Amino acid sequence: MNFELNEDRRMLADALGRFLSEQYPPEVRNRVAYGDQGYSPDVYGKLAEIGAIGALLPEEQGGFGGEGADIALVFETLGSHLVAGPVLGALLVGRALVLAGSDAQQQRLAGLIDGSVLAAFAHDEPANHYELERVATTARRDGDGWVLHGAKAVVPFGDQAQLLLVSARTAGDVGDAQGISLFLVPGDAPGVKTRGYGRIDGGHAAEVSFENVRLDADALLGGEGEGFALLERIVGYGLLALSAESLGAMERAKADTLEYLRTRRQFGVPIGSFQALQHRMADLLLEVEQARSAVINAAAAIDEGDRIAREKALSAAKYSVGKIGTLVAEETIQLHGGIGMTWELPLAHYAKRLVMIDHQLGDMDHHLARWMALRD
Amino acid sequence: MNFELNEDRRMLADALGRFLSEQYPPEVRNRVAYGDQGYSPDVYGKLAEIGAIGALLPEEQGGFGGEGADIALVFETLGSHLVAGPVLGALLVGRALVLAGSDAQQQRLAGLIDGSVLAAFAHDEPANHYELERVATTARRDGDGWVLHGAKAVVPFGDQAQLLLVSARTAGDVGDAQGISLFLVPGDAPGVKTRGYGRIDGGHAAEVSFENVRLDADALLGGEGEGFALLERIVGYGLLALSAESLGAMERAKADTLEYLRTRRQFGVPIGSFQALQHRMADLLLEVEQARSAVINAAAAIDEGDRIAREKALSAAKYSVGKIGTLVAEETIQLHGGIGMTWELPLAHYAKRLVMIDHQLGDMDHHLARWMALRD
Amino acid sequence: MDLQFTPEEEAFRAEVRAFLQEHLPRDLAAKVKAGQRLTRFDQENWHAILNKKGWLAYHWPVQWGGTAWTPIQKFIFDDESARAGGPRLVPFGISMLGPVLIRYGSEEQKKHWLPRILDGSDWWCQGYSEPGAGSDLASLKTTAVRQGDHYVVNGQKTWTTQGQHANMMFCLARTDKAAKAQSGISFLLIDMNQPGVEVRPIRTLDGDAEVNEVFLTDVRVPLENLVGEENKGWTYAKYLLTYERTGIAGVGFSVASLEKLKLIASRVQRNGKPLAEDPQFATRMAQVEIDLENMKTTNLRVLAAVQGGGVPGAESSMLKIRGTVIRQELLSLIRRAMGPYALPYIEEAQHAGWGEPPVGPPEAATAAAAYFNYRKLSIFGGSNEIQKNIISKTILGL
Amino acid sequence: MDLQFTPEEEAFRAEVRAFLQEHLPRDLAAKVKAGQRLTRFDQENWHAILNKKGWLAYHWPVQWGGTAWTPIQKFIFDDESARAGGPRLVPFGISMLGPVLIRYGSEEQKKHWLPRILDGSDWWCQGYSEPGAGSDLASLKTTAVRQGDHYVVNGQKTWTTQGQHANMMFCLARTDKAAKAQSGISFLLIDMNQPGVEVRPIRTLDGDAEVNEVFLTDVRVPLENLVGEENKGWTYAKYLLTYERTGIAGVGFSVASLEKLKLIASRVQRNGKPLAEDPQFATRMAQVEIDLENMKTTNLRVLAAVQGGGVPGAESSMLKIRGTVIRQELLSLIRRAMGPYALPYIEEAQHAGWGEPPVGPPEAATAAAAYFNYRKLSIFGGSNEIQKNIISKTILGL
Repeated sequence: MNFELNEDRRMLADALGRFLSEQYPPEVRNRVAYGDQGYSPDVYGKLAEIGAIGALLPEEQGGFGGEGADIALVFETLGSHLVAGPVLGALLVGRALVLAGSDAQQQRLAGLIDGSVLAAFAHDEPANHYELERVATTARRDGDGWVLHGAKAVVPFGDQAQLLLVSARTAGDVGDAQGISLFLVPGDAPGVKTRGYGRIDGGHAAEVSFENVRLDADALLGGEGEGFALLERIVGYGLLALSAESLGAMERAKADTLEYLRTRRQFGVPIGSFQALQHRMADLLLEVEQARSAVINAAAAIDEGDRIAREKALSAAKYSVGKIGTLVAEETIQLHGGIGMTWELPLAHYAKRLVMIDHQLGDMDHHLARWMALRD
Repeated sequence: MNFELNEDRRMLADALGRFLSEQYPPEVRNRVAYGDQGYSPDVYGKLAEIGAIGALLPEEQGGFGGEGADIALVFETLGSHLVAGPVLGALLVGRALVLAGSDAQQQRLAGLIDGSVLAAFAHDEPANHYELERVATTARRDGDGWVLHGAKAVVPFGDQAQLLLVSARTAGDVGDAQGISLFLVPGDAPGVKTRGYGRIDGGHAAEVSFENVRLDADALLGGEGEGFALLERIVGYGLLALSAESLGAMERAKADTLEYLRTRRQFGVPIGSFQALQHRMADLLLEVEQARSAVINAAAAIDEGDRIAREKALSAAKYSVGKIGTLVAEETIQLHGGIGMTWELPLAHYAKRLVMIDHQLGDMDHHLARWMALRD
Repeated sequence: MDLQFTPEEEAFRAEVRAFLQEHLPRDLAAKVKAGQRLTRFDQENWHAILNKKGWLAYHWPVQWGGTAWTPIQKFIFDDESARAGGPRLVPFGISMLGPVLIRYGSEEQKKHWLPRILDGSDWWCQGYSEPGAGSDLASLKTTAVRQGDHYVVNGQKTWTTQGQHANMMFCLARTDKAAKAQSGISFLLIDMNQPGVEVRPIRTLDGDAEVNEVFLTDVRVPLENLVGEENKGWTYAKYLLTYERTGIAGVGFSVASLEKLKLIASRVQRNGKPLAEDPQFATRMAQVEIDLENMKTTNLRVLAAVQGGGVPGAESSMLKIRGTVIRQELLSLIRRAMGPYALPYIEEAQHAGWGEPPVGPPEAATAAAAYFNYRKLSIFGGSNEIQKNIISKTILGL
Repeated sequence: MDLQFTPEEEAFRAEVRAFLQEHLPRDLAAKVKAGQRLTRFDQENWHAILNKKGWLAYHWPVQWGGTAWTPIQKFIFDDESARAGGPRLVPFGISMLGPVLIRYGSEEQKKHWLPRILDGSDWWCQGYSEPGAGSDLASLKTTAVRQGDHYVVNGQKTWTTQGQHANMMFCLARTDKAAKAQSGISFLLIDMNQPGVEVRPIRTLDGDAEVNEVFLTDVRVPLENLVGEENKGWTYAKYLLTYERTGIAGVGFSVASLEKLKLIASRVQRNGKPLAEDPQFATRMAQVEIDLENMKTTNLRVLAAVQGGGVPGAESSMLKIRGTVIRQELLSLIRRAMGPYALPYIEEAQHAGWGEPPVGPPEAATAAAAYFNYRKLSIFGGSNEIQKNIISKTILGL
């Protein structure tokens, strides 16, 4: 049993951290995260260059990592610098290609790894609420290819993605796990309409609709109608990534708050000398350590063959960071007092991200219920 | 809108409080509560004499009160002195007689009011878990009368009661609301077996079994097979009473803890000067005030004709005191430190009672679920 | 003990309801219910409507244009107004400065300023907080130096809510530098339309800009704008802070939020059933509703005590804490109910009159922003930690 | 980062499991699992069995009869033992005094006392707490005055767990009255079989009597029973308090409790379905299980850091707090699962060998008593409040 990072990972983390500290301070982050594109193509390119995306994928497919610990490390670092950008999309689409892509389809991985192709995962719909199996978007066979029709909701960077991974129903009823298929759709395919917008926590997302979009035969990723298992695996990577991102943001929110408690004076003493606040910070510390453990458990389980054990660890992690991240956000704002409410303070943006992570790929209630339903 | 007590009630509360303060200090209470009978017949007689039981029943039936506020007042006072005794049984059986008793059956009220007859409510069974409608005990017609068969669980003072009010099934399946009937059963009827024991919070209870107990025709209280509504009303009085008792015990636990925080010194200062403890006491105060409001709401609703509104207020109160009472018990022990763990300290017994109230007539989970299920 | 409203109280409730039905502009109520941001006109308009009826400064004495309402009546008004979607009254003139002037102001000050609050001639803001002195007013640094018939004021104020609209500020400034802590502070009325007053917006985390910094550089304040005695401002400030506020628990706000939440939860589907039937979500909703039901009665108990001649002191701390916890929990549940649609943030959708179709459910436009914005409830107006200190000292005697 | 146990560690686990399978008496394990009270014999017997194997004082150095186990091995042993129903080791000699003697005792003391701990010749108890000095040892009042070749000790100790079994007590006493706070305290070994030592049981709220008051009146302690230097006792006491305790999180205890809870929840019916399927109860169970899964890893992380040469200090405070919260929650859920059957309390049913049929489910006999008894977890051994103070100072730097 060993919780230390190996040398390669340590170097990657150092390089990433150094780059972000220097080139992506809070004022830059906010400018780009709340800007027209919601991210900085330059920064994204540089992240790819340093290897942040390659580290998410196995060597056999051109990456140089891809283990749970790699993913956790990259996203924890992104979280601690509050990086807004399409890295999650690269991870999810990349892992989908790794898991189920034909040789031809896997050719697309290179563009993801070098950052030249922006990918997005389009699964949520206006009428679902985090459920994996509720897919109303349809794809029907049409000659050799397919016709895709429907609408996807809140697709991160869906307005700018060149490559969309879309879940669609090729059989069965809304709510059936059977009959779901996954498709690779060019962002500029005729009939793809997007309505992009900024997000409250920075970054962009979009409503994406498909109006009888014609797709070639090789748009289908994996087996027809058997996409649910793949969807679950892909989302599992997302759960790990978001959990680790949350952890990074929590640690930073905690550190900023500690610093504030040490320096801010009231009634003639640092407010960190008030015991009630000390005990709340101690509680927060305990919670953050639990969140870290949850992320470690999820990282260890991500490649676990036993589905129940794997998915339980993933849902446990997302539930834990959902609950703890929200607590950390609310408590660290409160402990800052008025200043914690201001746009100027980096913490406020960490807090927003922490809460919003609970709205991606299933919130704490969703994952607690899912955990309970996952039985041997 | 007026939250003051009227003169009669104020006088009763004063008389009760004075008597208990003088004649029922903690050492006396513990001696009798954990003694052979679990209560003091003398003290019980005196309570009846002062009017504590009569106050629970309406004037038309020989009592002199019977409103929600009367019941809340008596039980809050009993709670604040941690009285162990069969008052709850008198309330439940008494109100059952008031609600559904024939003139002949109501003759029994006099003995309840003057304290000469000890009554017990026997509904829970080994295989139910607070549900009102899960009754496996059966009563079948036998000539003019009935034959009662089955077993009841944890009947307060069931080992010493002269009069048992027993729920039994005269039709339908276990779990049906229809088909339940209520019977008045003499404690010494042939075939009634009891196994009495002390309770962890003081007082007695018993397993009571009925082995083909023959009952006369007039043992049936209310309509045959239509006992569920009556059962719900009776238990409703119990919910109000237990909630008020809990409130009385909470207030006392809070007061004792405040006193301790003011006088106990550590590191050279009263421990009540530590801000972390101050804030926890402030939180406790807020909770206790909420519990008081819940009891007031329940007292106001007890005679409400609209079933949904009434039962929601009652379940809300029991849920609130279950949650808050347990919190108060755990926090006040913790704030006392080691001494809070000792038998010698009155608080410890209040804490036990607070937690155990959550095990009578439905716990916080039961009542929250019931509240949610009660829909217009 | 009687928990029913009296027939007179019920009649009053009907009167209030009828008034709101007739006079509260529909579009304004819709904005409030949607959680959209109000314009200055929205607020002034509503003040004017209430003033015409004589209900604007309802807690003032009748002689100054108030009502003789009992605390329960005030509660009923607040409750009905919130349910109907009435905007919160801007408190600075009506609820804050007004009572101070009525208690401590000179006759001239009352005659001059009180009518102007009622008719909207002045829009007041509050100059209490400073950078480095939030809950700790004793460390106030703004100074006022007497020069002839004026004070010259220098310093910086912050968290000045709606300062961008204000033409007047009531302000605490240090007039005696030698005095310690809270003594040596005076309570001044400052005309903001003069050189040396600069208002800079502070953007809050949700993107809103309702609070401000106010920089005061050699600002001149005529001596007649000193309220009460020099160096006694702390007394007046405390009075203002502890002034009986029937609405502090925000019951009306919570009732309206709960209704909104229930509506949303009946519409949003999870696993093919309304969210209201999801065990996890339904449990959260039930818990907060019971908590609110209890708090309503706690609030009424405090009001009844006031009505009976009792003096609410730390009880308002109790109501403040519990009220904000419940309001924040309700806003949190509304946010959660939005699922992924909590993420989009479209500035234009925060205001009424945005012509585009909504992204996601209509409530989603403001759900997350409102949740973040209202984290302020437990911070401003005396943080909940300060309130616990007060409870600890005043009620618990620790 | 590798979360798997190594093959060596797995082999060790198998060895421990096999040993427990063979040597842990079945009736003893059954008692532990039922939460029944253990007799003195039960505990001595288990100590003797472990001692025979050389595993009793596993964290001592090999030269004194310990093992060379890694922290992970110690964790594995604790974990397996708790799962199998092994009794908790009596810590006073093995985990508390032993390490102090090994670190600070004289050669003579080590040679004399350590073997007697192992073979059970002495049963030790701890004389730290006094009435009025719980978490605040600096206000210690017991005195030791030197007279010739003896100290004469006078004072009162309290919360002396299992003092009724003990023949020896390690004790803090003030040897220099002039010295302030923690200085002037010495660490003495007291023979309890002498006049002047009186042990009186303190009954705890659940009816148990495992803790005691110990009155010391002119008790004689030979000078050779002073550990380390005179007036330096505080140093040794602190060492003891912060001594690395792999088991502080009580993971094994919690795992065993969780299994028990699940079994109960699968049997007890609510609304005609197992309690485990009741949404409210299932949610509580799930929450605590996830919390425990997380804490297991937190615990292993701390152990791995120790193994890697790190020094756990305040981390043990973290594990203590979280561990007790989880253990108490599990005991609370077991109590709740009993429904009305939590109420009966039958003294005889707290012990093994009661011939009567149980009242309610068999687990009900001890469920409520255990819940109340284990409220002590967050109080004794440095209350959770003290642990938070430590975290605040040591880890957070506040």
